[in-house]
Amino acid sequence: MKWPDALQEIIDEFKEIEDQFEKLEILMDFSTEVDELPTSDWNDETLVKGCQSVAHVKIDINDGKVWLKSAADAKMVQGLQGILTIAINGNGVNEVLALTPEFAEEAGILNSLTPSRSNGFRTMFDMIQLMVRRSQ
Amino acid sequence: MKWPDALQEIIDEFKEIEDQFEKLEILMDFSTEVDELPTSDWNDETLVKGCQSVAHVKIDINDGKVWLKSAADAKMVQGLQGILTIAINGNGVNEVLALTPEFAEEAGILNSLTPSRSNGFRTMFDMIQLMVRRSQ
Amino acid sequence: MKEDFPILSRQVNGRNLVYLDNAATTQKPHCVIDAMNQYYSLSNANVHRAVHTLAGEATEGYEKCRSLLKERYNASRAIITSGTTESINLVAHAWGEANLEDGDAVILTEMEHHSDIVPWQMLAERKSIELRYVPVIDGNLDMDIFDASLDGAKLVCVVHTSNVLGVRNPIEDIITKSKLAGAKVLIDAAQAVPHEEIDFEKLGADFLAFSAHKMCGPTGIGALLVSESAFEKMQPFMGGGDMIQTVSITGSTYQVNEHKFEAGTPRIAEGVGWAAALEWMSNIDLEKHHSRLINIARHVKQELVSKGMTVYSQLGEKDAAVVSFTHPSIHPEDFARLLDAQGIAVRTGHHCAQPLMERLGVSGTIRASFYIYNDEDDATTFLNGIDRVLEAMA
Amino acid sequence: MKEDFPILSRQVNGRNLVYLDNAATTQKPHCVIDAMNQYYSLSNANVHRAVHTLAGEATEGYEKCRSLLKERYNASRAIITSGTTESINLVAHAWGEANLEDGDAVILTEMEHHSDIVPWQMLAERKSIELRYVPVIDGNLDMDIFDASLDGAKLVCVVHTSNVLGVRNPIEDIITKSKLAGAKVLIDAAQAVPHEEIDFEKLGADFLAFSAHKMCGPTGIGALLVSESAFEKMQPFMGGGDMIQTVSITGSTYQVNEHKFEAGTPRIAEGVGWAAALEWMSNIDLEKHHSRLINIARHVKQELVSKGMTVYSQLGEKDAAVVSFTHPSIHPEDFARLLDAQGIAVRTGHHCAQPLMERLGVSGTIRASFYIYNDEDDATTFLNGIDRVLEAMA
Ligand SMILES: Cc1ncc(COP(=O)(O)O)c(C=O)c1O
Ligand SMILES: Cc1ncc(COP(=O)(O)O)c(C=O)c1O
Repeated sequence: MKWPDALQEIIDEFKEIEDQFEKLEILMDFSTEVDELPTSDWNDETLVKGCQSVAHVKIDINDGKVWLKSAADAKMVQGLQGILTIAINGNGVNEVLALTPEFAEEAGILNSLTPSRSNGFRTMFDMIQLMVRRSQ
Repeated sequence: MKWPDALQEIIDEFKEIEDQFEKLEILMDFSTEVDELPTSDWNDETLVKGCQSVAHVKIDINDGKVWLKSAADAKMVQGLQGILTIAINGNGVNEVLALTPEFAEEAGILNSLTPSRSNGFRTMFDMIQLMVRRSQ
Repeated sequence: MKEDFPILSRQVNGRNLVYLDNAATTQKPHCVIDAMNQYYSLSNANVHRAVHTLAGEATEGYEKCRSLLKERYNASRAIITSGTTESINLVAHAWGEANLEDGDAVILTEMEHHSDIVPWQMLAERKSIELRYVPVIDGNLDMDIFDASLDGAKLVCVVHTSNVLGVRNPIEDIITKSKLAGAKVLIDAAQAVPHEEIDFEKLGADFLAFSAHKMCGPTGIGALLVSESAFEKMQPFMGGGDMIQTVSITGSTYQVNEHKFEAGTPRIAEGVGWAAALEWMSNIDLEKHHSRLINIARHVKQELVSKGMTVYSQLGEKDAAVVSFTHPSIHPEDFARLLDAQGIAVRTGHHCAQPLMERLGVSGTIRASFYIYNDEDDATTFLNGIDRVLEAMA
Repeated sequence: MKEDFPILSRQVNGRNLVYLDNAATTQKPHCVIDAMNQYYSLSNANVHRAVHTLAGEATEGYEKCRSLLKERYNASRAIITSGTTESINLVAHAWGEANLEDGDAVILTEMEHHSDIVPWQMLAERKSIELRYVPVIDGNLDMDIFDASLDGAKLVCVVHTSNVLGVRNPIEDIITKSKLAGAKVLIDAAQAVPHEEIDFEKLGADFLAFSAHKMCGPTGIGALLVSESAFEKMQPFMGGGDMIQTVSITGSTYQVNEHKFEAGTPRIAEGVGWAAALEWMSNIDLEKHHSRLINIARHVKQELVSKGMTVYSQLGEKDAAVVSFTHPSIHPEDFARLLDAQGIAVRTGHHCAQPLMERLGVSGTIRASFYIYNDEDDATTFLNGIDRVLEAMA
């Protein structure tokens, strides 16, 4: 699969790292990329169910461009949200809907997460795309 | 363990046979040694419970000597009863109470039977000794 | 095929094992044994909740079993249980308690295995439920009586393929009629899944129960496939870890998926082993084996009859290769023991189907059941073994 | 010791595995893996009813597990189940349904595993039974409230050793007082049997539940030990093959021994594997390991505290070597994942004990649990791993 350039760059960055600990450190670094969803905006609709830690996501569409706001209590989940923010923010609806969660596997991030967590990630990913589809 | 002579002879006879089929044939031959308990004497007290096939045993004590009457529908069980008849009939109470069911293992008969069946044999054996103890 | 199964090169009483007790349990190919071995040697951990690598691998291994089941049988819900028996008890408790009411009727058949009778008798004691048994005539279900029993029935429980006679019941017909009458349908497929491909969605039944150990998988694990409409109506059965969402001293909330019915640490290694068996079986052409085996069974039946035996199996086109018979005078257990002395494993007794025995007018039968690794040589050895028994007992 | 366990020579994320998730499940020695391997390769058959050689061997292998359990724990009744969770559900159904009445009280504790809470909540929904929870103060049961709760209680359910805190409860005292008050006692011994010798007769409890997988045995199997007086009062739970004496369409009669509660094809290979584990453990001096491990755990606790962690385990003389802790700011899952990246397996979360979590005022902890094959080197690797995490997150 061909990924958007920004995402491809991230994937390549992860692929270069061998040590798992360092990989996770880099993942956590992406948490700074998150456009924070303030707790006042948290609700049942924004809550990612099936995730082991608390995570929330919300989508805004402006002029056909998608913007992700998110929050999580675990740093690694924030990191995943940060990567999603880069992959999504400012892109068109169709580009966002063309994304698939497999990029995390290709980067070797999902491999390092357990199925229940990766299910959490998939759930989060699916939720975002559903939100985009619904807001159209 | 030292067995009564008659029993020891039987054990030795079995030990000489290698082929399992022949062993079972010999076992069935002992069915002719059974002193038949007529069906009219069958009741809940004589029934061997836990045996997969129908089997009945009854004890008579005359002048301190024990006599076994028995019946079964399966030929192999009759064979076991036949051996018990030889080991028991005409012997004193104490001799009968001194017997243990292990002789069947030593003869390689129990080995050829499944645990549930050997349990049936043990049950039958224990029942007989209990009957002897009670009739004293 | 035989070389895939380590046990089949074993000697019993000095002879090569001829294993004809497949309706009781089947043997396991190397790959199944190795998969469990490997699981315990490399990935053993508890599943679902932990984040460490082993736990991830264990969870993947266990959940793979579920995905393979759903895929193979085209089912949207696969609850993993300890076997057919627990699967049926699960229906009686999780669905029966919540959806059957005093006065409702449940249809069973005289051909059922005890595992598909006793749970309903027990439920009938807890609630006043009427149990209607469809009789067996000439080795088949009496479909006229079945039709007549449907009125007022809320659930129909029927064995797909009999473990005693091998008869394959007209379950498509039964399901269609039951649905028309508004009854849910439970299929006991313990003997079916080893012998034919099943499309659960297409069949249209509500519950399908089976065991891994009868289809080359490990002991201690089985499944219950459930239709969405029935799944929605099921209440939790056993309580514990993994089936809850939250627990507090004021009450608990439950998982919404299959985990709701899988309380406690699940059968992890067993799931891994069954997954290996399912993958192995996906390369087996069951239909081809079926026609091969039914021909062997028919030949065996013919020979047994000519040797003076009474054979109870009809061995119709779609029936499983199960040959149940008795001898006019030789006790079944003597018979089986004399076969065992020749390395031949068959079963005797009531086969956990006493009502059927009663109908057949016997206390037990001798049963030779053939499976995919059995061949004509096995049949020949078996028939020669029979001859030796007949000679010895003459 | 480590060389007995094949998995312990495995690498995880490029490091030697340090397995500290033993309270979730323990690893298996070679002999256990081999025993199951051998069973499937040489003796696999269904148990109890058949007369052929394999069936005899399979039955012996399975029933040997029961005899070893009775011997090791000095119990006259050992029912084989799929694990602690099923054992407790069995008590709730087989004993609870028949012996508890509307208005009766059952005592639980806040320290219970969900498996010893949810079955009782479910029973309480079927009947109006009052559940009384003994609170936890400073990591121990509030025995004053326990004493005060006894009046009118028919059953006391208490965890022997906590899977979260490692605390070993005063169960002798609890049993004595409960008996005096006329209540039956169920002990959740899932975490106890791996750590100390238990004499069931001497303890005087009525039910003792545990799982094989937490004591070097296979998944999918466990046991319930039962006193004679309680056994007599138990009604069948699941129905099916092997638990009946006779079945007819007018009703059924049941086995009188443990088989009454073991419906369907049992966990045969699992029984064989567990028997091997029990034999292996009979050569292990649990007491010696216990004092070794509690010292390691105390050292670890001290270090964790000095590194700024909050440790919830008291680690008293008889407690299990379970160290539960949190960091003031690092999320437990991040912590566990960064340890896993270094090959160290620990657990995080609520450990299926949410009421206890609530009492401790946390949503979850990180738990390092040590077992007989762990040594000081493992503790050192773990502590170094912690340092690396703290540095990275600083
Ligand atoms: C104290 C305690 N009770 C019960 C259980 C449940 O055991 P299982 O999941 O093996 O049924 C566990 C383990 O998870 C436990 O630690
Ligand atoms: C038709 C049928 N139903 C149910 C069962 C019970 O299966 P299990 O003992 O694996 O629970 C069997 C096998 O014994 C069977 O043949």
